[in-house]
Amino acid sequence: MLIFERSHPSRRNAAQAPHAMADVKSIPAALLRQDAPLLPEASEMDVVRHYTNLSQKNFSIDTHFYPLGSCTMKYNPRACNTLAMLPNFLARHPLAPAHTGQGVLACLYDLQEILKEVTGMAGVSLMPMAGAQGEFAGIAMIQAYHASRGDTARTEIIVPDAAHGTNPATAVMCGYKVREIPTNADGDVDLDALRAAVGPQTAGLMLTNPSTLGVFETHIEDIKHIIHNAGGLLYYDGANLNAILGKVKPGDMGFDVIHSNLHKTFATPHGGGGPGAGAVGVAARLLPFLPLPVVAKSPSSVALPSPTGRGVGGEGAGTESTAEYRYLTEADLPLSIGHLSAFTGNIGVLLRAYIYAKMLGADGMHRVAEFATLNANYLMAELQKVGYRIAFPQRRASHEFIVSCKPLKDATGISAMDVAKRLLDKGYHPPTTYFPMLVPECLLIEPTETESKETLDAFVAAMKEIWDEAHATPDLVKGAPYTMPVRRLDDVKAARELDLTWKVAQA
Amino acid sequence: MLIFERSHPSRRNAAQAPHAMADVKSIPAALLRQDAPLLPEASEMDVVRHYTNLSQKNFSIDTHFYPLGSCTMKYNPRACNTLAMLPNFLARHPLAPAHTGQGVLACLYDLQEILKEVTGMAGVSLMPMAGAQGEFAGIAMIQAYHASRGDTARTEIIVPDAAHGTNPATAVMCGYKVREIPTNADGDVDLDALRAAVGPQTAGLMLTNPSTLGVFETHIEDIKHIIHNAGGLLYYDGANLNAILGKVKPGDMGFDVIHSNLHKTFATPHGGGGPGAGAVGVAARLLPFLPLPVVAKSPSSVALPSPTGRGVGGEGAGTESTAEYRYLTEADLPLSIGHLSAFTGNIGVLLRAYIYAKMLGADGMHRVAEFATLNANYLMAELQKVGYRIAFPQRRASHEFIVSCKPLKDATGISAMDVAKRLLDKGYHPPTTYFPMLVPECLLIEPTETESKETLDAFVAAMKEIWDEAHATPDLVKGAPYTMPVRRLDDVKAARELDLTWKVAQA
Amino acid sequence: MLASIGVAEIDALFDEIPAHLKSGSLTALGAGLNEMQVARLMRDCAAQDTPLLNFIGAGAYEHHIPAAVWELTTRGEFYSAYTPYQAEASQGTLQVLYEYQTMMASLTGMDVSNASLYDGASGLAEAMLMAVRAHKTSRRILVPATVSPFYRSTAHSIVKLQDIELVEIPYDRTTGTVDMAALAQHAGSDFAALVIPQPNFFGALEDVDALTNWAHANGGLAIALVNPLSLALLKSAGTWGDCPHPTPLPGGEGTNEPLRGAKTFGADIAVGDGQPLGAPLSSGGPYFGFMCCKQALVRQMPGRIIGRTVDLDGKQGFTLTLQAREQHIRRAKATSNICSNQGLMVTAATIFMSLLGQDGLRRVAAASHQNAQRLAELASGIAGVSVAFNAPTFHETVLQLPKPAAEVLANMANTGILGGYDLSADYPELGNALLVCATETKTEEDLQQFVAALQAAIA
Amino acid sequence: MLASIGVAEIDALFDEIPAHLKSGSLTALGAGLNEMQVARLMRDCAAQDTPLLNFIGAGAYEHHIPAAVWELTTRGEFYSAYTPYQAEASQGTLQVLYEYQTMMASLTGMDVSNASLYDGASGLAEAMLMAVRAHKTSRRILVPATVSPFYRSTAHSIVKLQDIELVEIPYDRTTGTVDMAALAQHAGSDFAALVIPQPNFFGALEDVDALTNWAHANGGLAIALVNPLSLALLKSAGTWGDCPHPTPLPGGEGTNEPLRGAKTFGADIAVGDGQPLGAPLSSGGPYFGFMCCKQALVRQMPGRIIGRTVDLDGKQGFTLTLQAREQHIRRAKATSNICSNQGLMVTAATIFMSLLGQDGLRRVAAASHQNAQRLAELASGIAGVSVAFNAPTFHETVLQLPKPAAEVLANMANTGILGGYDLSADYPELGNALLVCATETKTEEDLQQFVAALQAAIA
Ligand SMILES: Cc1ncc(COP(=O)(O)O)c(C=O)c1O
Ligand SMILES: Cc1ncc(COP(=O)(O)O)c(C=O)c1O
Repeated sequence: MLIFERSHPSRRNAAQAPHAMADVKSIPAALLRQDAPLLPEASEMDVVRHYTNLSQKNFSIDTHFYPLGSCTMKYNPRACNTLAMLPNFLARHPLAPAHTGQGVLACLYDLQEILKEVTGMAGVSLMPMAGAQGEFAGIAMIQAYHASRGDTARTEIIVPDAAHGTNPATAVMCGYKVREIPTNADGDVDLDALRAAVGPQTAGLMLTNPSTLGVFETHIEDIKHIIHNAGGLLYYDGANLNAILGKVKPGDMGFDVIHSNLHKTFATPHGGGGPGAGAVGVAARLLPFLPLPVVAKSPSSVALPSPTGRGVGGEGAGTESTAEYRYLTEADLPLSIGHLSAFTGNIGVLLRAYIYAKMLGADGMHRVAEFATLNANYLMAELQKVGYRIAFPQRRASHEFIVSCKPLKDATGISAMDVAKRLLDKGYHPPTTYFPMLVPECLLIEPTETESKETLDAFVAAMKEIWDEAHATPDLVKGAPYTMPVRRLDDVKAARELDLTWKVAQA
Repeated sequence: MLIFERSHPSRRNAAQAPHAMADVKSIPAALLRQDAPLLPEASEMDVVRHYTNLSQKNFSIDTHFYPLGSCTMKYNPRACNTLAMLPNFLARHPLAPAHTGQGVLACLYDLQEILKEVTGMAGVSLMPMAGAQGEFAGIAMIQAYHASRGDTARTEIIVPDAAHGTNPATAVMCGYKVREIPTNADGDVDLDALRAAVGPQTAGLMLTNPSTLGVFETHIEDIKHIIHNAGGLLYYDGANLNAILGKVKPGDMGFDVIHSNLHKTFATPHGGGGPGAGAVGVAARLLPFLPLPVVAKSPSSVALPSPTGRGVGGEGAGTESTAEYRYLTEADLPLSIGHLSAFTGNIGVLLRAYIYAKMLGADGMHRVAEFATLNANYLMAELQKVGYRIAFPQRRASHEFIVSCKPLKDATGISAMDVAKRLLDKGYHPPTTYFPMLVPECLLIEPTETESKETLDAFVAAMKEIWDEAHATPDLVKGAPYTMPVRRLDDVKAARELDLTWKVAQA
Repeated sequence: MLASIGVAEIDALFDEIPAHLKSGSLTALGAGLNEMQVARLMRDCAAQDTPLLNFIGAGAYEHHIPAAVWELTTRGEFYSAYTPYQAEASQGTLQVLYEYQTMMASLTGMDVSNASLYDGASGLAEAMLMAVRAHKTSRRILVPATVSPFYRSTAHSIVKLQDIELVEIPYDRTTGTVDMAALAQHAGSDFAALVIPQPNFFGALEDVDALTNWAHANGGLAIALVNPLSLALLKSAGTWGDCPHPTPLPGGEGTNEPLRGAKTFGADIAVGDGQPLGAPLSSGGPYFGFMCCKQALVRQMPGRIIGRTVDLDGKQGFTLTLQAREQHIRRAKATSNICSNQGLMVTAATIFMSLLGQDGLRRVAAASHQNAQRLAELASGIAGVSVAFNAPTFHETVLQLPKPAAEVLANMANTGILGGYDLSADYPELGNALLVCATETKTEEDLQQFVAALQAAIA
Repeated sequence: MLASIGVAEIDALFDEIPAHLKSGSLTALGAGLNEMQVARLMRDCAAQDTPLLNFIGAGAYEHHIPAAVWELTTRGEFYSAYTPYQAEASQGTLQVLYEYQTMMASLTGMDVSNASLYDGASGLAEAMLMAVRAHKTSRRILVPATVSPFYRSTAHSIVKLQDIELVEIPYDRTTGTVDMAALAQHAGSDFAALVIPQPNFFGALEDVDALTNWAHANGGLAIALVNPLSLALLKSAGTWGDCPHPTPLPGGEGTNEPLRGAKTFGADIAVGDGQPLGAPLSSGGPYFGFMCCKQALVRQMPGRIIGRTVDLDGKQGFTLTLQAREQHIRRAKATSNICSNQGLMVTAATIFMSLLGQDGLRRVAAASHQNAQRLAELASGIAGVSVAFNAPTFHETVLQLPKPAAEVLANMANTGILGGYDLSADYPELGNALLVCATETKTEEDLQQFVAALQAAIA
């Protein structure tokens, strides 16, 4: 039942609005709305009941094991949420002067420093609002860098075929052409193809390492040389740093720019789709191009011109700032690629990431990498014992690994999707299905470091049951799920007969 | 699965304790514990998952219609919780000086004033921690009153047979004998029996009005005269004021003392069993006996001796109080029945009640009574149409009313309990069953004012389905529920083979 | 576990990383804090940021947020779920989003809505890109100077790399709205869209009908940039203007079908920031961008879209749809690179709108408007202070001051008041101009306090 | 709806109330506030109550509460459910309570636990009533002066009406613990129970073995009054003493069965306040009382008890059990009048204990102890300040000051510190005595701040 169907004409929730209707006569009638918008007319109780009951229809980390590859569905300590929502943090206006926000700015500054250390980069901007926007910022900086040197012939970004879809899409949004290169049988970039692809038109390469195939790109240094020698820059899609936190730094691998999904590695929850934060880190040569604003501490190594009073981040001129922390603006970074949001990105998400990082500390970061890797390799070994085909059995798993259901499908007709749906009935969120596309019938499995061996073993047992069912009673598996609020949905109908909004007439 | 079964030896949740184990050498070994207590060894995630999943096994107001008679399961605005949990309210120590708590004390004072107005009493103490403790306070004040006048022969409290079990139990806890009197066919107190029962041994009468039979005691004034003429005092069990808020005041009916369950009428949630608050109000002659502490405002009509510095409520002597609000202590009220808790009762519950009362205001209180009564009478009328036998069809329902399933049981074998269990399958929490005991096979139904007509109609439809099932397929009803986490439980086994704690050996 | 894997120690699992690349310890990081320590750290930080009485709007608005909104939104089942890729295990999130789409489409008067973009400013950039895709022949967008400077600079950062030109349209110094004469000069020129802000950055109400008609008459799309809360009161973007679109809209299917309420008038795309619908100010985010459009443009829309369909048993259910527009399917040819959006904020907004309902949203908008009117009235009673423009406004207005706004603001801040947003850097031509806002959260006493502080500050 | 009922107007539904009794309007109440207004009111109130750095304990202890505790506890399904009378619809609450009973029984070393009482002080009163019921022949309870004066006065208010006499046992001025010689004078006298506080009100550790043995040897029950958090470290009440109880315990069944771990030693009843297990200080409540006892006494126990059983299909489930002890069944003959208890606080405590686990609880207790030791050490370094007693302590201690404690405290409060609890009213014989507490929440810096403020205050 939709909230609109719980609505009753002219029912009012008096507690949530001024008791008296204010006068709007000063607005000309021609500018006023004539019809009433379709919003629910329900009591607070009806609304609370509706959304409480709806929430129970979700699988989530707080309720289920959720080994969704490339998504790092690890547990987010509740303190991150509670403390990021302290009333003073929530109440502050983005344009309030810096001296009224030294607490939050100190946290952001410190988070920048932490990310610099973890990634081995020279500077960080926290502003991008998700991974894809971090990619945008990164590629835009590469563009600005080449442009600032008058190097305008570089029109291509190279992207391995295993890359996340955001990579090629981002390159295009930044005005580049995308050149795809293949992956070899070990899951590494095909170096010959890469050598053939580079040239004076190469602006850069976008790489995920460990890759979306769940393996560490062993020839990373060769790749770096090939790209740098061609005059291109190296972009690191660090959406997921879980497997390498404290183990190896992208900066040390030679990357020029990196984005990191704080909503994955730094455990800010995914909220059913977002918000996230895609902080970008850069090597020294890209510092001038960082997206705005960046938090500075004074006295600071960056030479700070006096505040400008302009918009976001400026301390109002006149209140000559004695604030320790402030935002750098266009005046400080005139070559910046600019602002990516009206104000200052997803501050609330950044606070959650900061709290998480402070709780981890140096040791905790190491532990994240170790347990994420241990869990993935253990699960890989155990699933292989059950009979599942591992895509790259000769490799170590990083934080994730791929099972191909191709052999299973050939033998039983049961596809990766069938396995996924059947897992729902067993109380598990399925792994990522059909990504990366180059492995047929694939399941990308990422247990994360926060799951216990007991949970992994129970998951293996469920996968074993499904394996057996696939051979004994394949129709049972094909019909799954049976225990969810709905059975398999008709996606074709959804796309063909678009029904994107509820209409009163249907009531 | 129990949390203990999710436990893994020596797993630690490092975030929740000091990283280093402190030195306890200064405690002699003989005083130290040798064995480890049986507490879970689980990660935060496991704990969060466990209790999130457990919570989903409950019916609650936030998820279901819950017409549990005498319990007033109405909706509690979420703001009451959020605002009562503002960090400063939570952080204050009970023994902190009054000047550090003027905010919370002002709220409590104001709540006392509101309750005085609503109940029509001369004074209020908020201290009792639930209805039963409010009753204790009330009867103890009656005892203290008689004692203060040297009137020591009064050894009996009269209680109607329809009374809530806490009434006779309370009288006994206060050292009284209980004399029960019957109810007449209209659900009112049998006046002749009452006249016969009173005498010089009568300390008082405990009355619920509207009674637990869901009707307003029409002879309330006769009752008052009978009791007062016998030298007894009149106690009002105002656990539930919903039906009379703003309509009639217990003080005007002649009651000498009343308790009110703020966790019912004033919508602080029941929390799966508590905490509650059972504020007591008294007529002028009982003022000196109020339980401690009471909040005073200065300048105040009550003559305030200078603060004593004693325990709870005393402003430390020396900090000569300039605070506007403070607690009255033994020094102020030497005849008080004393403290009923170590500190100051369930302050957090009181804040919730206060916020709720402020949101209602005078108008809102009237609306509560009107809609609670309207909903109850409507539901009564509709269920009667379905065929259910109403216990007192000749009477108005107050906030609640009684259905007797006796005729249904005679016709079909389906008991009140069967109806209740079948309602679970239909998504409704059942009404109170088998209370009050004097109506056979009863269902005490209290829809409350926060439910909509749509919900009531849907409930009637479910009751109609059960009515039909009872006649067509009684075994179906007898086997209910089918859709809950468990089916009917073996209560006899539970009591015979007591299993009150989990033991490791069972694992 | 190591035995099962066949290694002796965890370190072995990292043996594919070239040894010389391995990092040592993370020296700049301290030891991990336990929750108690981090709680104290954060409480101490928060304690430094005691909020002042706020009269700044400028794109982020202080509204009362019902307690239930965030109590429900942060339930683990919403908060810790991923994007609803597995529909059967995500019906909660998916239904919320479908309800959200319905509410937003209705508020804006458009046919369809996506499930959110990052924020209003980046959403405006996406709308521009979408307009260019739909228009096909032009890469120029007309952008009035009355559009928020923050939005203009953000949109510029994003669209410039695709060679899209933003042409600034000046405003009328008397009304504070688009200079129609200046706009008229672009008649006949090739442009993909005109951005129409309502209310505009000055809080002034544009003649949206005339602007929409003008855009359509001149072959461009109309992009409405709206405050969603204001739409409880103001004409919805879908009903702006009355001029039929000159050519059948590009974008493929649907243009010739008799759509439900198919509109031959109205803005083509409506975007804005959803912050007023339940997102706390939070120093700037997270908020969310919303985007609605006409049915004919739906396949050009970026971002996720939820559709209603049926399951194997014919039972209603919800699912992500039109995914072929998105990067994870279409990759380089996607409508945008957006992947994660601002889902949780949308959950909050949906609950917010449900709790307020049509009537509540309208009352909040009206009370905000009335408070701002009253503030302007009181302030302009002060000698030397006047209202800068004469167009009708919604909940925000520009005051002319006798002194630099920065000075006045610093002074007011000392008495605990955030007096507004100083326009001097963005609109130097306005001299000492201050943008002030009062929402329903302000009492008469608050307004008086503002006025007293302003008076003192300019004395 | 009125038509269905058959009345013309709502007022008719109140026609059974005598007209002259009907009230008019509630004049003392103002108009209702909307949520925004009440939120502002409450925030303003809360803003007045900024907490100081707290060193008061005296029965309510500041501990870190993991964020997850209250985020989970206030989930609607826990928060807005009633007492689990309908077991099938309350398995969540019931299982939590069963887990709670298990944890508390284990912490206290007792066989069984109830599902809570109101608070520690009223719980002590219930324990006294229970002891009197069990003992049958005596209505006297021996209560050391080292038991919290708040508890003694509350217990007195409650039990006195049933003619129960509380006999005060003095303390030893050197150790700050029960004066064993004074106690010995009651040997052979008729008493139902001896209350044994551990730690006692002074923070001092009693010789619980000797006291338990003495009580049992002299025919009384031993009521342990304990801080549950301290039990992670300290000997559990169930293992106190080694003297078998002199006579088979009264209370009916079970005494002769070979109970699991049946104890012939140990306290008979353990009570206390559960506040340290996850309840915020909250100016005094809500907290919760816990009560555990030996198996043989279970039918004498007041309050709700949850049992594990099976359903029709043999599946494990939980239900309220032994309800025949309770007022809603037994009425005047019930073990107590208690009905609502402190369920939600128990939910919080269960989650709290689960999050900390055995190791965490022990660490918190140990850190609290160490901080208090350090505080005493630092404070007694100040000239004129000394530690009052020489018994070992747990996380709280008494300081002797050279000036009245009230003066010192007022002074310290001015520098933002709540310096402790002034003992002069309750224990005038101690002169200028101050009870100070430091839990794991205090850093070395906090302790230094305390010491500096104390030094300044007595200078
Ligand atoms: C490897 C990789 N890159 C980029 C992204 C995009 O991140 P976001 O969804 O935050 O935009 C993701 C997340 O889905 C990812 O897994
Ligand atoms: C009529 C009546 N009296 C007294 C009580 C006892 O209140 P409490 O449970 O708060 O002790 C109740 C609640 O169950 C009740 O309904």
